[in-house]
Amino acid sequence: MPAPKIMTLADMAARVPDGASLALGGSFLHRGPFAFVRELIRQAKTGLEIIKQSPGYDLDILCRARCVTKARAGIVAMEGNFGLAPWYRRAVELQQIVLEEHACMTLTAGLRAAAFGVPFQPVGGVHGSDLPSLNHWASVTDPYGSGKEVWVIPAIQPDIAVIHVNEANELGDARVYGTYNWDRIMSRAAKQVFIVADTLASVQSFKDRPELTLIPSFMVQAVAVVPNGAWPGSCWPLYEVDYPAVEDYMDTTRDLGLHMACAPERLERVDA
Amino acid sequence: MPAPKIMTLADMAARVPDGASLALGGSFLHRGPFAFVRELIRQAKTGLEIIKQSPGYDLDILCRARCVTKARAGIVAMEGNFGLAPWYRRAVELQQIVLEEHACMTLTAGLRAAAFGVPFQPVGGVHGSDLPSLNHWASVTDPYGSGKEVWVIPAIQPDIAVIHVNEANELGDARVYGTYNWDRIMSRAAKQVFIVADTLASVQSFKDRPELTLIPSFMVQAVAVVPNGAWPGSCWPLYEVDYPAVEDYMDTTRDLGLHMACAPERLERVDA
Amino acid sequence: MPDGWSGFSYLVINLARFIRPDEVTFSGVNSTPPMLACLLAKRAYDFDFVYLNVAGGVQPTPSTIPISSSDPVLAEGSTAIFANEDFYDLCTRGGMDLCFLGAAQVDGLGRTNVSVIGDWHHPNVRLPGGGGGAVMLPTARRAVTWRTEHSTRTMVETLDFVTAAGGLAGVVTPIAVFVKRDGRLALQSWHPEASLDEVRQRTGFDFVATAATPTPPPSVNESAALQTLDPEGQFERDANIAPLVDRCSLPRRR
Amino acid sequence: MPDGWSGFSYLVINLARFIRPDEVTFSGVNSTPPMLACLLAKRAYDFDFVYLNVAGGVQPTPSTIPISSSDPVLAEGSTAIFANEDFYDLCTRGGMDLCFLGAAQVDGLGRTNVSVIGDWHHPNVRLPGGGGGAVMLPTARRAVTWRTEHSTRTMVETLDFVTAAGGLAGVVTPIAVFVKRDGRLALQSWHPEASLDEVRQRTGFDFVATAATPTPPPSVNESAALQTLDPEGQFERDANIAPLVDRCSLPRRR
Repeated sequence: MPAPKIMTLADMAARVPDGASLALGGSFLHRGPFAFVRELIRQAKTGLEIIKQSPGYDLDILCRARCVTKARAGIVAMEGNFGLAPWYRRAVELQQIVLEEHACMTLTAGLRAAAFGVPFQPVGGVHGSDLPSLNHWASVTDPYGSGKEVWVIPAIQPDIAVIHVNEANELGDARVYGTYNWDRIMSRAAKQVFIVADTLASVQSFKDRPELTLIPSFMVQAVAVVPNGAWPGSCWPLYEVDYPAVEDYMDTTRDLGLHMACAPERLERVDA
Repeated sequence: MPAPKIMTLADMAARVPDGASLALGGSFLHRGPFAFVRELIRQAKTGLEIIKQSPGYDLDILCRARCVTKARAGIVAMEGNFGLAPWYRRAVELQQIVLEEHACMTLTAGLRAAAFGVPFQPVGGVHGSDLPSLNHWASVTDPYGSGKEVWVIPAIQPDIAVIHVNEANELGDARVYGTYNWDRIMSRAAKQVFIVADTLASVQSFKDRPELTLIPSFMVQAVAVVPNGAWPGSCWPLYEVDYPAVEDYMDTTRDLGLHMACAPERLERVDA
Repeated sequence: MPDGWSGFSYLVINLARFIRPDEVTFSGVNSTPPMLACLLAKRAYDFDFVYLNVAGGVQPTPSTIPISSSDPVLAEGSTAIFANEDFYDLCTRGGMDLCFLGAAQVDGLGRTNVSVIGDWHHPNVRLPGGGGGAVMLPTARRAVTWRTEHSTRTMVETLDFVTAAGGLAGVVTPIAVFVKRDGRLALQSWHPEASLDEVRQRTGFDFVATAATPTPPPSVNESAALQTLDPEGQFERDANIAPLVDRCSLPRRR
Repeated sequence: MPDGWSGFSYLVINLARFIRPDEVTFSGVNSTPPMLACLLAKRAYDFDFVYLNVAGGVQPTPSTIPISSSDPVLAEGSTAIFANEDFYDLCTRGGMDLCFLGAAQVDGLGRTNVSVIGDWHHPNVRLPGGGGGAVMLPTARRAVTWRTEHSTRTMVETLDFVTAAGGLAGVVTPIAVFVKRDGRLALQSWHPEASLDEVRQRTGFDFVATAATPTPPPSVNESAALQTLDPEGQFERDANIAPLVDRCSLPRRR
């Protein structure tokens, strides 16, 4: 029988080597694996590469704690009314991190190439943008004679996709309510998948409605159950964004430790 | 307000012009739009192109009634213990129809190209097969220097995808229980989507669990409610394959009209 | 704003006026004004359209109006979840009629920069990045952008970086509505309390203003709909649009 | 088949023996013997493996054993539905350890024809087509095929058409098990009631038989598992495998 996949958040984060590339699920302040990201900081990881179409708090706090050296992203902001992600912005401006700037869908095309097992993936649009020359992307003329020229994106295979989900079971199956953002393609592109679940649900509940399962257990290497683990972001329909907490985080005069001390995963328990 | 989408099966089939290309949902004897296909026969359509990774009864009966002139398919069989699809086989051997032979995934790659809005789609594998030369497929060398050569499939955009689903609502949203086979990508690739639903469900039931919706209403042009419409195939979990009926169909000495006369859509009513 | 415009109402309502009957219309991340515009159009106009949003919403009926334009509440009441790959693919294959996309700078060709102020490799300001822009701007049937600041640093002759180019059909600012005509942005109308001259002064690129007129005032339905979306004026305060009369810092144009 | 093999049990059980612990294993359409092999392995062997099938099943526990190997009942008891695009992508990206794929003809290089007998453009017999073959055979880590008829018209020197080529790891017939070795099919073992000579006579391509032995008999667990899957012998009757002793029509080999 395979080894149990349910573990503590600390054990899950311990499986991330320095220098790993991580695809992070969710979008902006919504359903991000934020407890996991804070645990990376507690474990003082370095040299991480973050892959996410629309990171915000997660990439920003990792920049703040100097855990990141590279980001591949389409749009980075705190959103809500918070505007730019300050520590990320600073890290790029000071060249503390290397940015590979994408459109959300070019990053997705790279993930698709990895998920589909092909070296590159054509993507619609991009024409007229400075991004291809910036990233040395190639274009291919339609070999079927339409005359169309299409940009192709090289495969992007993250080492680990880390997805915060509403519910997982003890086998590792995972499901999400509301939009799954880009999590599906991330889970298919990455070499490994780690699941942070707000709630542990029964295996039977997954058998009752298997169509709702976003990520089947056989693709999942590790599961941690962390209630409220997307804090200070939302996890629909369980909880909304904690805007005062984000405001505190954004206060550049306030020590990061004060923010970290409020995090719900400090109360973590494994519900298995 | 948009026009009501719910209509009779006859009205739906009447919207199919002779010569149209149709992607048909389901696989072999399972959840195929078989009532719809029989209605095409009743309306004596001609020149149809059938696009389906694994057709069987649907393509076979259309060949039997001489409605088809082209098929693009990966594998064609009756399945179960019935083996080859006899009228399809005969139509190919007598060159009554043009076959574009695919692997299931090369056909899917063509549908992906259409769904993604790109002129071609790379596909894994295919190396060493005679299919590329047969179909004049092109290969592209990875422009990113891996040395990999990948086959690319031109876009395949059906005029209409016709999908038999478990449940639709009056707006046109549709959902499937169990596997959706290739129906998702068919619905995204085609210019129009027609839904044949075994059951009409409430709009509220879709709002209660929107994650289960396979095809959102705004993509759907027509809905017909046809209980048991996948007969003589299955529609999980509602009913199984009617093997005696398939056996009768396979009896080459038996008139097709006898089979058609047993079809459940002759009892059709609109449950709206 | 009983009869006239505020900068905020001007922006939101004129974005809404780009929405057409039966079209598929999309609002994305970091896009509060278009989110409000789409929700307003649903309330103010007597036609239906398909409203999709980045939260996976398909014809949603959200119970609250969120601060974040990607908040999952924006899918509430939907009969389907249309997640990110799905709405992007819809756009690239030509099924998105109207797409609202953000910009930091817009040039006279209707191209946008959301990437950087200064040199990309040595940025003065690293901006968020274009998100959907580079893919959606050229592939949506029409794309519309907006700026809460109308100035020669936002409406520019030369972009610091071309994040996205292609299909821009319109731009709305707190004082003007531009549309694409013959490959360049042309003034369609201006805030009636501003002037054509002010729009020219505050715009860094040349534009034609043939047939441009003062923007028709908000209708009763438009004003009422905005009132229901922002009863306390919180969105208007958060948008923090500079008062129209504050022209002290206006640069003289060339 | 208390202690020995029937052609049917030989086929199913020797397919099952290709399954390894913890591997991801797939059975597809039109594939009753591998479907039975996967279900048998779950019952007969004391290791776990991930069983995926074309009905979207992921570790299913079907309440009945269907006639059709793509019947949705094969997803019953699954905790997820892994539909067609998903399992094909899994295969092309290298995540499918073992894939069972059908064939009408197999050549000595382990290539398969499922397309046609005769010329493709002027067929004597139009066959079903390869389905997954051309994509899965070269991309699965290992692929295994089977034939219910072992003859010089199914195990051929020259295919009428190459439907799929690449990663074939093994072939099982009612009388023999071949594995790929040094780029060609080699005999691994033969039905103990047949003989190496019979296998050679009934095979159209040359093969090495170094170290080949009579196939070890079915274990108690294997036989018991097959019995639970086919208690009435219906699948065995449907498979209609010619009795081993019927050699009257055997062609002499070259």
